[in-house]
Amino acid sequence: MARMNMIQAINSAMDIMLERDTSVIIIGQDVGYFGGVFRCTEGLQRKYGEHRVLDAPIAEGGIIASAIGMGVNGLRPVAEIQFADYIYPGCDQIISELARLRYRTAGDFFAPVTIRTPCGGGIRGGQTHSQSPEGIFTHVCGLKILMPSNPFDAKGLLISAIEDDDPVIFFEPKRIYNGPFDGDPNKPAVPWTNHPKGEVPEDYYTVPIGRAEIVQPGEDVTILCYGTMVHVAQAAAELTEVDAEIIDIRTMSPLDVDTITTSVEKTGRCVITHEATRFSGFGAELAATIQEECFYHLVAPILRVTGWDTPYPHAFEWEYFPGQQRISLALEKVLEET
Amino acid sequence: MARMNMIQAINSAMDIMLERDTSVIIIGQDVGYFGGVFRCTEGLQRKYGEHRVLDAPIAEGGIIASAIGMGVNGLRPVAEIQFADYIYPGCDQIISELARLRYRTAGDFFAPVTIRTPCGGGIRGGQTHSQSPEGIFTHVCGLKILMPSNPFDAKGLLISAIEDDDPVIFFEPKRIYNGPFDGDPNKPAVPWTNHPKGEVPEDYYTVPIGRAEIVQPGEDVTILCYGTMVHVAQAAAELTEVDAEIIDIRTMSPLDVDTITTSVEKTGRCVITHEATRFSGFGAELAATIQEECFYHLVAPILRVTGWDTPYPHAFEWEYFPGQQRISLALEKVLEET
Amino acid sequence: MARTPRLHIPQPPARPGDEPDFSYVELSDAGAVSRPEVTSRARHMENLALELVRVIDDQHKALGPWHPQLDTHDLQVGLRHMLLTRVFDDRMMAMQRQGKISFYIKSTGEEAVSIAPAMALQPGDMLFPSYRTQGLQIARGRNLADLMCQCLSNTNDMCKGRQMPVMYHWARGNIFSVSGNLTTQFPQAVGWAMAAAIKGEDDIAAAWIGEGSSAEADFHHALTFAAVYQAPVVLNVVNNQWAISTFQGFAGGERRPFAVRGLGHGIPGIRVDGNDFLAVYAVTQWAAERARQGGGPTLIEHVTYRAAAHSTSDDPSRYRPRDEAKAWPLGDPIERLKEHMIVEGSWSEKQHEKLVVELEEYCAEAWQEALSYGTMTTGPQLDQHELFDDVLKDIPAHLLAQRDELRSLSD
Amino acid sequence: MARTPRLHIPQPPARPGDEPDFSYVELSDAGAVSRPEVTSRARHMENLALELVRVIDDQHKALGPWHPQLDTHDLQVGLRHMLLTRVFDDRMMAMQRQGKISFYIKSTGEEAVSIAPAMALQPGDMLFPSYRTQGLQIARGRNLADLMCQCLSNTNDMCKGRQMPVMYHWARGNIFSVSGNLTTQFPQAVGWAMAAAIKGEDDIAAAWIGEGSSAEADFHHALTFAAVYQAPVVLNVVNNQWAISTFQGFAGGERRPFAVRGLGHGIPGIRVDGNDFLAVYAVTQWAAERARQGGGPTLIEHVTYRAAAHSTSDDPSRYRPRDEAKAWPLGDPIERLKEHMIVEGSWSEKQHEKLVVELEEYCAEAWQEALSYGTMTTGPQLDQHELFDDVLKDIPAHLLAQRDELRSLSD
Ligand SMILES: Cc1ncc(C[n+]2csc(CCOP(=O)(O)OP(=O)(O)O)c2C)c(N)n1
Ligand SMILES: Cc1ncc(C[n+]2csc(CCOP(=O)(O)OP(=O)(O)O)c2C)c(N)n1
Ligand SMILES: [Mg+2]
Ligand SMILES: [Mg+2]
Repeated sequence: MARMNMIQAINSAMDIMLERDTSVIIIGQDVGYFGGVFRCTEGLQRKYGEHRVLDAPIAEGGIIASAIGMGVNGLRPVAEIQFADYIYPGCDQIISELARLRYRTAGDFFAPVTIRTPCGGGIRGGQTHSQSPEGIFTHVCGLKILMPSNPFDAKGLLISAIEDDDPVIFFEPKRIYNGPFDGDPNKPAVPWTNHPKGEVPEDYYTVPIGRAEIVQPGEDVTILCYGTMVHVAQAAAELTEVDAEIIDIRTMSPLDVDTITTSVEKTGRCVITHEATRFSGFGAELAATIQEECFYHLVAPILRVTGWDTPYPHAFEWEYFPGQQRISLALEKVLEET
Repeated sequence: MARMNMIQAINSAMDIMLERDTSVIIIGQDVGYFGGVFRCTEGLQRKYGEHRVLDAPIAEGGIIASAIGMGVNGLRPVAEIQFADYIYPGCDQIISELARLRYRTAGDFFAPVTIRTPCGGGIRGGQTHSQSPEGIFTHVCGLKILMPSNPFDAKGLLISAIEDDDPVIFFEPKRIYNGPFDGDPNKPAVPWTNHPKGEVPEDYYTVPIGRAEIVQPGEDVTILCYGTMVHVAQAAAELTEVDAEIIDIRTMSPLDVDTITTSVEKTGRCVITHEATRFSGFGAELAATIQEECFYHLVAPILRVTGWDTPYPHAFEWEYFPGQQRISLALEKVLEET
Repeated sequence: MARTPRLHIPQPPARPGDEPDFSYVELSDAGAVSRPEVTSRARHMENLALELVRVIDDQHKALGPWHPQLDTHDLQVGLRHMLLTRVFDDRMMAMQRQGKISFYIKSTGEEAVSIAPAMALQPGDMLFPSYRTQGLQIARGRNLADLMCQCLSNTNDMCKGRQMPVMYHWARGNIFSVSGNLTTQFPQAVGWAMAAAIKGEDDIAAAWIGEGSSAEADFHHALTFAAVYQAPVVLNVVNNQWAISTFQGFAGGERRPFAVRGLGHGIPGIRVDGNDFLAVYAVTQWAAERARQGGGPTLIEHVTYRAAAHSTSDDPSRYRPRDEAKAWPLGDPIERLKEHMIVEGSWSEKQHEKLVVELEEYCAEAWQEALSYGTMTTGPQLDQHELFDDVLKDIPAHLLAQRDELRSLSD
Repeated sequence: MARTPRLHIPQPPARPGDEPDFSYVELSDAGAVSRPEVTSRARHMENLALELVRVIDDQHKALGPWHPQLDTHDLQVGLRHMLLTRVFDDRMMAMQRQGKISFYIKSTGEEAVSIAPAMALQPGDMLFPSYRTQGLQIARGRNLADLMCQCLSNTNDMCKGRQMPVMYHWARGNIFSVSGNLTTQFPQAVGWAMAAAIKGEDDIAAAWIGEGSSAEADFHHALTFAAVYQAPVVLNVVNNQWAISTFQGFAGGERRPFAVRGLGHGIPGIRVDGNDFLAVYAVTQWAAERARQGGGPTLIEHVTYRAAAHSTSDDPSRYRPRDEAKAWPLGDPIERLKEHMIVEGSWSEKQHEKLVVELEEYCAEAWQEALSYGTMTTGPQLDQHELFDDVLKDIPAHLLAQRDELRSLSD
């Protein structure tokens, strides 16, 4: 076992897959010689050559499109979109093409493309370097949508994604690249070193797509979260001393409904949290499904604690961020009801 | 009062606004000389000239971008995207620019662009002429999202949209352009002629953005719907002889939560229906909000009746379409519970 | 508005009621355009993007450096494929009018731009078609009934009823899936070609779009990626003068031919008479050879005319002169090849008539075969529950549940 | 992989440790390029896209047909603006390093490509900036403190704290908002220009992007719409050789200059020495005049060099030779204008030194003024509840509720 931060874990996943499978290639802006603006592909071009790790023109639509073409021709491309905020120029190729190819050809063609992209706020990136657009893509059938919350899952899930024959969007919560973050920006930064999920095997392993993880068992309330919010939720539960069952969704689509409903049936209460804006966000799907599946077990309304329905501002990112205080209040509120 | 179908009503709205306000212009593929593939802009170029009603290159991104530029320069562009399925190449300009301009400039710049686009299935259009992508755009703050269900609302809402200083996406359910459709494809087509909402004033009037309409009052269950589904829901309620309160959402964003919650608090039951796929669709936001706001009034889980989570198939569109039978079953199911 | 508008609005040469006018189409004489070595630098052959490569002259003779010197067999095959495409189109159009299929798109007058390239390319080359290139399928020997079954969404439909008519694909035949979303295939073809080059394979890719579609972002993505990585790909823009109701000026054709777009990226552009089978064959062969030798991409503009309506949903008499097709200066590709072959002595009117009859019969038989697999309303039917397959490779839990729900309804 | 890969991978001329090498940059002599009438047809001046318009020669003399013949006052203003831009950049960089602002982007070495055009255009012309064109603000007389306030997200920030540093806008000064999303402003500028033409107004639009950004779809949208409608717009591509870590070859610069992209659409392309203030001024003036006379768009490629890091988050020594800037064959725009003015007798080293001191003082004062409006952490603070304003024109109910919720938290 090694200690890795999330960047190293992601790098290791790609390294292993480039090694194991010569059809794996990496493409994206600045991913080659430079190793990526977040350094996730550092050293890979040197190791596997310029034909396996390709710097790309600044055209997200072209990157996705060419990855699709490569996928159809037997390669297994891992495309990096430099920030999730810049995925939109690729929307048509993702939604109309990548997600639909297998269906429209009744399985005769498919493109096993993995799209990696850093998401989320908390790095003073303002509205164009902080977005969490997963909710848009969870509404697109034909895609698998993932977001890990720690190095161990990041590596295992990314390997699964690369090996998967379905297209995957792999969102990387950049705020926790270097260490878990509990939502308090005034605390000193913590590295992954002492976190149990910072222990990462150096070799190949997978974390299965489509399975949520119970991060912490509990009896009184279920907290659903993913990415950075897993750590913030844990801190809020601790702060409020609530016996919360915290579930890291990990795969937003296809969703592990069973793990979620089993938990809510037990606790009868649920708080959902994500960084993305609330209105029509992924939390809505979680709430809608739970109220339908667990209606008779619920003793309080399901609450959502999310980014406000505004762009992510530069100056007030901590007022924007759904932090410990807001989660705590929601926990208290759902626990008030009897 | 005149009798109009939805195409005529939409045409009339643009005609009136072109006449009243010289800053209004129309731009889109085939909208000029030809009058649009669905004929919504018929006659407008002849009447207002080639500088007010512009045929455009086949580039949805360019259409939205140039409309933004025109909007910033004092015009009030109405852009047509020929099918909602083709809106994706415009996603970046819509999401990153149109929706964000006012916010990022603290109100110093804005672009009052209306995007009109036909959506929905039922015309044997297959997966690329049948989509209802409203759920994607309801998640984008800074946009207003509308879908009318009849000629009267179509005209009044479109005039409101054009006059609105915020960007609006105006979805036109093409299946009901020519007549209301109750979900039964085997019945002969019905024109708007005898429908009360087919009576449309020839002059200027508005239907306010942000207000749902109670299409039919009722006591036992609330049905939330919009576009084509309003008519299908009505037919299903009639079929099942359920005393349903049917609410036509009309404006998905910003949502008229009060009208909805008032109704559900009364009925205690709710069925939501839309043509779009279910997972992470707009119905999820409705269900999530209602369970939160009306938790103690609900006597049964809120059910969603939607398109399946697959692309819209060509051959089995009626098996795909959330028709009367499925809505009826949902009504029966929510009424079973006591 | 206070002042006079001064925005330029492109004007088509003629509208309904006007005399057709194709004086804007710049022509070259057959044989007049030079043929550079395939290894020449793009900047040394910019003339190719402006002139018009033509081989068959007004006297039906083939001449000049681009004459591909095909043997009689190949000419007969080419003619047969083009004719079959037309016969197929006519029958499918009739079937749509009879309500047997929901929709159709003809390629009438443009048969050469798919048949000739498909013949000039190698079987292992991957083709990325547009919706108006059914000729690619036919030239690669696709069973006609298979195409018809797709249009019928029947039990033998390769798309399992999921796509509108004409959205074919053929994995074994190396023909990619037609997309309803314009131009998406262009940069995908570049990606496919990049993969071939990465793998060190000799296969190349070729893709087709209409001139109207060249305005889409993906056109630019394709040119940029093809130029940057020197991808082995042949990019075809079929300039048939119309994009539904808008003439090619609305895609920027008023100012410069579409082939010139290539030059802006350092990609050779070739403007070819799209109704001259021999010319199209020759330029494709040239571009393919260039690509295979590592010379990178070529952009080919096929100058042709959309003689039919845009689709069965369209009525072109609303926006262009009814008899415009007749005035088209480059004639009809089938007629021109036929006349050439007759002049060369390798074909006769009689053979031609016989062939037409044979193909019509073949087509009629294929239709009967196709019908045996059912239509959307009669005969054997696809299993509706398969509509949940292939969204993902394995059907996820929520779709299994939805399938069960649908099943319970039909019970 | 079985066979040898044969995909072309663009190669920068030099990497860290290598000798800088700019032999790939094709130069023309100052004064050597002809200056066509602004009414000439695009196709009759394609040479402009390949050659390099230069006015100031190695002896610091200005010459040739593009010599804009500016008077001393204008030259001094231009020099001052460029110098102020540099002084401003240096101070803001220092402030970022001290943690006073979160981020910054310098334009060092590229000052001429914003200052000269801003001076050559009319005040009513609308400018669509990129993040590296702070010079536009300065040339139009923006209060420096206003720019600093934006970078500080303080109570006087025109963006109300919503944007990262450098994402300025200036409605009254007719400068549009900088977007974080590359290239989006290019087709927006075309739309703005289309509106001016529709309204019959004389104003034109101008927009700036980097060469790397030319790969984005919006570059193509801009060219297509500008060409089709002949929009009165000046489209500037600033080729500073680098896009973060990738050199211009990854945007297709290995093959053809970016100015040539215009020709593909029938738009005149001009390649200009971006470090030659006079040349940039002259070509902008030419393009603006052409646009104003109804001649439509011009694409200008400014050949320059990004002497600084991409941004404060970047470390260029990881991907290019440390001393590459020194080897740049077109020198420094400020030095070159200064030397020219000295040679012409309208400037002196002494004046220059004095000016630098004056501008540094001005800048220091402006910084103090800016600080009086607060920083993100000290002094007066923006009202956090304003974060709910301007999402829509009127705050909708759900945002009012969210604002209340935030209010209740801070209570
Ligand atoms: C992205 C997208 N936008 C719009 C359409 C609607 N549409 C279908 S065909 C067509 C015209 C295409 O013209 P052209 O590219 O010239 O091809 P042609 O029909 O002439 O073969 C349009 C606008 C579409 N299918 N996809
Ligand atoms: C749509 C989009 N994709 C990617 C980025 C990330 N990004 C910011 S600047 C940049 C490089 C741009 O290079 P260039 O256009 O040459 O401008 P320069 O920085 O050289 O001025 C990139 C890739 C972005 N901001 N927007
Ligand atoms: Mg066409
Ligand atoms: Mg650059």
